[in-house]
Amino acid sequence: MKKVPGPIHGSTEGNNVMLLIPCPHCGLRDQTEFSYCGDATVTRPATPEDADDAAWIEYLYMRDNPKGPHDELWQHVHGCRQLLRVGRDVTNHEIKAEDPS
Amino acid sequence: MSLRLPTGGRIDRNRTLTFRFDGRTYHGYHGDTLASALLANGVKVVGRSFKYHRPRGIFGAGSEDPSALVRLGDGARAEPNTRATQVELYDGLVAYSQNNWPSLKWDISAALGLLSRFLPAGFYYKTFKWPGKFWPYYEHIIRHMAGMGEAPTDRDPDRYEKRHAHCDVLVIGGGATGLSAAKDAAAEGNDVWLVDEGIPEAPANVTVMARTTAFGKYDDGLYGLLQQSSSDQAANAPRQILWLLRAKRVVLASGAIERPLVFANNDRPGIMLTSAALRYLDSFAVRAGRRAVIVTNNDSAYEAARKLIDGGIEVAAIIDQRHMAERHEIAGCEVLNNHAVIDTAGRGGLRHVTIAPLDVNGDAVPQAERRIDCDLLCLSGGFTPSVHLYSQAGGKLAFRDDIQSLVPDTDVPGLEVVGAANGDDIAQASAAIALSHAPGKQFIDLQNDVTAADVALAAREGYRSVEHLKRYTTLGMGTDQGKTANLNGIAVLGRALDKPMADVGVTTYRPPYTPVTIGAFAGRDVGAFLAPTRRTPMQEWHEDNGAVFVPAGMWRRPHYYPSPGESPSDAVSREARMVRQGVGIVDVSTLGRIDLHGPDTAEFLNRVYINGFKTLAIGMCRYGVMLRDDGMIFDDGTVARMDEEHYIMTTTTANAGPVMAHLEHYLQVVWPELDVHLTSITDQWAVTAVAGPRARQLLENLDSDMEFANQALPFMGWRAGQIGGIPAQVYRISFSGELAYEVAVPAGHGQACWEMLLAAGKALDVIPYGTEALTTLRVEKGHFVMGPEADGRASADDIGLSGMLSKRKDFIGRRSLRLPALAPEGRLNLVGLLPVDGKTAIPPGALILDRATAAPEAEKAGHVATAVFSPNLDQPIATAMVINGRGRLGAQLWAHSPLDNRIVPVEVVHPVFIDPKGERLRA
Amino acid sequence: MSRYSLASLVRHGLTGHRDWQPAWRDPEPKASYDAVIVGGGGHGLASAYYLAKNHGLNNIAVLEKGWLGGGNTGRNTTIVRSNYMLDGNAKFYEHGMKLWEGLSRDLNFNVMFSQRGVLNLAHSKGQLETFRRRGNAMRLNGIDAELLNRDQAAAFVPGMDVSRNVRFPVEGGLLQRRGGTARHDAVAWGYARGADQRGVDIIQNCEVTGIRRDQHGVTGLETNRGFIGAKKIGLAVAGHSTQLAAMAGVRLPIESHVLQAVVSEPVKPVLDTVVTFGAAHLYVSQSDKGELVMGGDIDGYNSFAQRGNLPVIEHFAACLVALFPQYSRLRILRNWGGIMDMTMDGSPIIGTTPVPGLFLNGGWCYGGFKATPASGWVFAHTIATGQPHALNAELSLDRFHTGRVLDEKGAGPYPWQH
Amino acid sequence: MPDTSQRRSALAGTAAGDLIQERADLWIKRVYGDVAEIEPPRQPNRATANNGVHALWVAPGEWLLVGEGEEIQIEAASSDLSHGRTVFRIPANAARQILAKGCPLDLRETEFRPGHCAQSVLAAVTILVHYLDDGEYMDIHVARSYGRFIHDWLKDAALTLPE
Repeated sequence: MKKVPGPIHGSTEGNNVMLLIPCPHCGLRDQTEFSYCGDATVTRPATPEDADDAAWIEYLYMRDNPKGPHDELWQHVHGCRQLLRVGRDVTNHEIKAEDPS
Repeated sequence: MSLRLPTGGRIDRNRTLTFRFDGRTYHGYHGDTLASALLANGVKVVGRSFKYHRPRGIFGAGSEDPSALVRLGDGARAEPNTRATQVELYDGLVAYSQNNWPSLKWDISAALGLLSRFLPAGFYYKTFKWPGKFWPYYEHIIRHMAGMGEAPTDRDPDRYEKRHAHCDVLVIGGGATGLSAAKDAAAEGNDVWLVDEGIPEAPANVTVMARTTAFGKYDDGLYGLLQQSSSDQAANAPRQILWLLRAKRVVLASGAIERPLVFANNDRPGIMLTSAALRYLDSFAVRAGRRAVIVTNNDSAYEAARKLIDGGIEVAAIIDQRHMAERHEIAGCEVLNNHAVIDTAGRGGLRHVTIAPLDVNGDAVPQAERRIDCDLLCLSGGFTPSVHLYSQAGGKLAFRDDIQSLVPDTDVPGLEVVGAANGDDIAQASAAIALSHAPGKQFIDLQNDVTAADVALAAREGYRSVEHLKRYTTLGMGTDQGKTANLNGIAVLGRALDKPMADVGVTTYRPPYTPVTIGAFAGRDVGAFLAPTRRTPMQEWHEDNGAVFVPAGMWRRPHYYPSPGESPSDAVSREARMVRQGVGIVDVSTLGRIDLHGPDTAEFLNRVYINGFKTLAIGMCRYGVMLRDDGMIFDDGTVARMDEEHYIMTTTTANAGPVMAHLEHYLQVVWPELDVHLTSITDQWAVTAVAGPRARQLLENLDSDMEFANQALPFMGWRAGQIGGIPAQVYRISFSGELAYEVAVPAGHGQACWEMLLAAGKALDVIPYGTEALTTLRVEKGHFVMGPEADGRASADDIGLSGMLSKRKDFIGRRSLRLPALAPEGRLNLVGLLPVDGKTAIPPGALILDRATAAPEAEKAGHVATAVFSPNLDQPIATAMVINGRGRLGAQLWAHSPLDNRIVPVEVVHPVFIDPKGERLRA
Repeated sequence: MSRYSLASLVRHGLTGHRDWQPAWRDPEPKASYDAVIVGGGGHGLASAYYLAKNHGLNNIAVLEKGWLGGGNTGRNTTIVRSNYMLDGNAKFYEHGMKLWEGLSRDLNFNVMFSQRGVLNLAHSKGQLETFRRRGNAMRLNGIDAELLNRDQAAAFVPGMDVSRNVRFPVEGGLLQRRGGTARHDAVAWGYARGADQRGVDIIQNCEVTGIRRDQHGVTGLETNRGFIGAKKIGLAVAGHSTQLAAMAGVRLPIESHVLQAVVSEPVKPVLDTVVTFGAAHLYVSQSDKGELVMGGDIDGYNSFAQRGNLPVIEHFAACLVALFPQYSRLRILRNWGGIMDMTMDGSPIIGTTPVPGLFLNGGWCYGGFKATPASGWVFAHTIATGQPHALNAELSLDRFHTGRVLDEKGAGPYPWQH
Repeated sequence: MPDTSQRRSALAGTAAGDLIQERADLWIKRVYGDVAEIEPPRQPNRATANNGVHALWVAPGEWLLVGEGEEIQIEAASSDLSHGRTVFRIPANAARQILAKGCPLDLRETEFRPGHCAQSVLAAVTILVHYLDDGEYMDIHVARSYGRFIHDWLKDAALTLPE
């Protein structure tokens, strides 16, 4: 027989609320106020003309697509219209608040 | 109402209600459910089963009931597959049984039962394959046999609403455990919500949501709740409300659902869960039968038996499947250990059960079987915690052998599972028994008619994962989502595979917990509210003046303005001709407009467009084209320099939003060092284009302080002033290729300005024109637009804009131009097409081949982008994207439109049909 | 192994169905195989089937981390169509359509392929013209297509609201009559049974944890059931292609996104075709069991969670009620999510990789289920010969290195917009 | 000649409701950078009022100035939006109930108080909600082209009030 679990005590720290998207300006807001803008780790070559084809293709098309924590950009389109970097675990959609910098 | 007790229950005996079921009239009380009222009236059979059309009755008392599905209501308010156990009775209620013809009692399809030995689980995968062309006929029959109720055929007349809400603590389940959790949380000063499918007690300082199901747990602490209206709510009240509740903390006190036991013919009307029989007694003062037998595998049956007896139901026997040293004693009731029910009998209602002792292997001893007369058989197979929402929230389950159930095993932040839902205070139970040699069908899933034999067959054939079992047999896939079936399915599969239940696995719990009305999900996003509609400042004028509209994103733009008796094509031709010959005005307020402020604006524009913007002077405009970084054209428009650090950009109508987001992305993420502020000012301005050789004359007729002569306002210049007392900006830009101006005024003056323009042009025969004439004019002029020509796969060079590509600066997308795929050879070029005979219309959307027949060796040369009739050239013309098109000017090709059997020989020509030197627009 | 037929069904019926054999064996993995397919979904099983059937390979295995068909094969909305515009896609999907048309008989397993038509509705003149171009391209590729006007669309889909005074009036649509639906699970089971009969080892509960390679190419796979040698490895794990390819050091132009699907309660037949709402993305059909099956756009952000969010479902419902106001009182019974390999151009990838012996079948976006037979067919060819089939030549991974992408929608390298 | 002395409302020609009033007389300006003439709120989701001019935080370093009567002149760069918006004034209690039917903001009195403002979405349209200092009304701003749609939507949502 497997263990008989006792009562489960969820955190009372408001963890669920932390799963809303934290706009560094406007606060925790519903996902419907935002639009997704892709992988935040993708960096556009500073001087594209100096990038070779491989580097440019890497920027345009290749993605890490990690299964786990994912650094991504969201835009608060129905709010302050700022783009924000969000750390989100794509296996369960949990969001870690980001520094507004 | 002989089955109704004279007292008791939570019903209002002063309010008698009349209702009809299958055409017969019955009475019940306020506070009844349809199920309790039917039981009180002695109605046992309420429907026919999905596959074998067996008579089915009321089995449960709430959302767990698998079989008491009826159609509620008539006509537009008909509601199929409604669980009678969850319908609050109201006066005038009308309900019908389902899945039978011609009647519930005499159902022809019940004859399928005779064939059932040839229709095991998944039989359709093994047959109906040959001959292939017969499959549609077989399938037609299968489809008509399947389905449950009938969908309504009329528009739903009711209103649904959605509400957003927020709270500190959400308690799901209004039983004793939930109530106490709610009271505690409220005492701590929290904003507490308590939801229950029924009507729970209402503690102080708690928002109580009765008739409400928490059906789903979504991201971000979002819970979906479905609230049913009560039967005596106001007429304009929504039928259902879908609450989108964000809770900081959730207490799941959803209780546990009783399990049936598995034996032959365990589906007859009169067989029900013990908890349901008790519920009918307690809440509705209804005896579910007169003489009951209880069959059990746990101790909860004995307390239940006492309650049934107290309620006036004779309990003939308790059949306990367990092998126990000592027997419980209940006065007036035979108690048998180590016995099982092995069969039941009774058409249209239970008459007796057959029981037998079990041998050491757990098999029945047939020689010792005997009958017990009864009209009610109560099943007491243990309790299954309702862990759906916990599981949806990502909680993992563990199997607990003592109660033969899955219980929460891991922490889910913010979610606490309490009471029976957590497996607490549930009587120990043994597994469900399916007797291997029983003659009749032993049902596991009463709704989908899945039997123990089906489960064994699936296991035998290799469908051994629980997910395979579910999909192969359809176990648990009915509208009850297998609330009473799933655990027994696992038990029987475990037995077939000789595996402990804990190792069999579990299927995923998916939302919704109980079915949720599609209308409730749609809420008020119906009719005109399906999507927003945008209106220009002149919309009312267009409506009042007979415009025919065409959707353009969220806008509805005037397509053309037909004169009385005029055909659409005649109207368009007239409008396009009048613009070239005289003057016309068109509402272009839908174009995106963005204010750009800041010291780095010129530099920013220079990086955004393919052409240079640093030399743009104050008072002038410039046309620009933007690429995506993959080198494809993204948008085009004009930019006007208003001041040292102030510019106004226009975008296409469709791309106004995406362009704004694109600019914001580059400013904030890629070039944060640039100091530029963006504001959408689309809505601030009403813009009218005035085009045609008489455009200047028209403007000069206005009461204005501006000068419009060529020197005062040259091509691509702009000026600010006033028109008739309205502040205005006039831009000399042209989309039609004619002398043209765009007149912009603050939106609140848009209609006034439009009317002034019409008045000023009256003597010049000015006309309003729509987007179709606009298209005709721009095709005549060889202008591309986003969509037909620049379809997201076209480069600047493809469109013939390579001359605009600045060589002196970098810009978005430039690097991609060096990729092999963007080398000019073999790409589609924008060209014009003329029909070789000068008159045959070029089919829109045609493909272009290099020969008249679509032979396999024919080379595909491209496609027609936009085809119009040019009233000014008096012949059909088109733009097209043709492979190496600029090198094929003068060549003959064929436009093929197999959709309408047309093949038109066409000549490839330069795309500018009118005024290639641009003299008209500079005039 | 007995064949499935009406006769065998009756015969077994008379003996209580006690003698049916398992549809596939449950073998222990061998030490090595000539080729190993990773992924026991429709694509992987079909690839194994055609490797055995068309190319005579039988020392091959399919490794499945969970249960057969448990990924997108069992999660899609079962629609089959070949209404693609660009040649690189159209010819490939049309080859698949032809395979579908004979699949039940080829597999001796009824996959319930039902050509009840796929109708894409248009709500504006511009949209109709876009459909014209697609329809003409289809016809010139030998694919059936018809352009319906409003009245014809109304006649084809009785009960659909084609009135003028609605937010998005129906103007017409593009119909592919040969399109339709199939029973998704049966496709996996049928291919599994067919492959097993031809000697393929189908190994469930076998998770790949690493891909071993030497200087010449791949040598085998690390799994939770030990090392399995393989001369050739084919990945058919859409949803997780990035993760598997990364084990061999290959980076892909793919993001994983969640696509939701919804079914209603079963009702008697009301909808006899597949309809897509053109003003927003919704497709709906009715299964043989009676459920309305709906899907639409992806949720729009990277996800491996196999579940989606409420706004998308609300949107599906609103679109459905717009098209069929009478379905408003029906109820949604279940909803779930599948993980899509969304490529940067919206088209799939089937072909070789930079690693010798490693082949990739992925990037299916919305197109995976319908492609199952064609995908297996050409992937088997590619693995067996080391070269792509003519039908998947344009679906190479290499196209992203030249920029020669196959962007059906013209949306650019933004997978969530495809 | 048409009347050019007055701004034409986006709601012209539609029936006005009692509960939902349009504020057609406001001037609105989006300003960037330091606004010396007025002390704008530094905190997001806040509005200040000085001499009848409200300054609403809308983005980092950007504010919306909203006033009645004479427009104040400012040095900083700005974009005039007076004609670009439709503004509805609704009694706060009704606004809370109506907005809950389509807007995800937490507008509970404990969370959203007089002097607060927030940008969000209502029926797929961007809105700005401003809880006026007096505590009696909320102003709801939408882009003018959506004015009629949102007006219809709000009126429809108000049909089932009070509850």
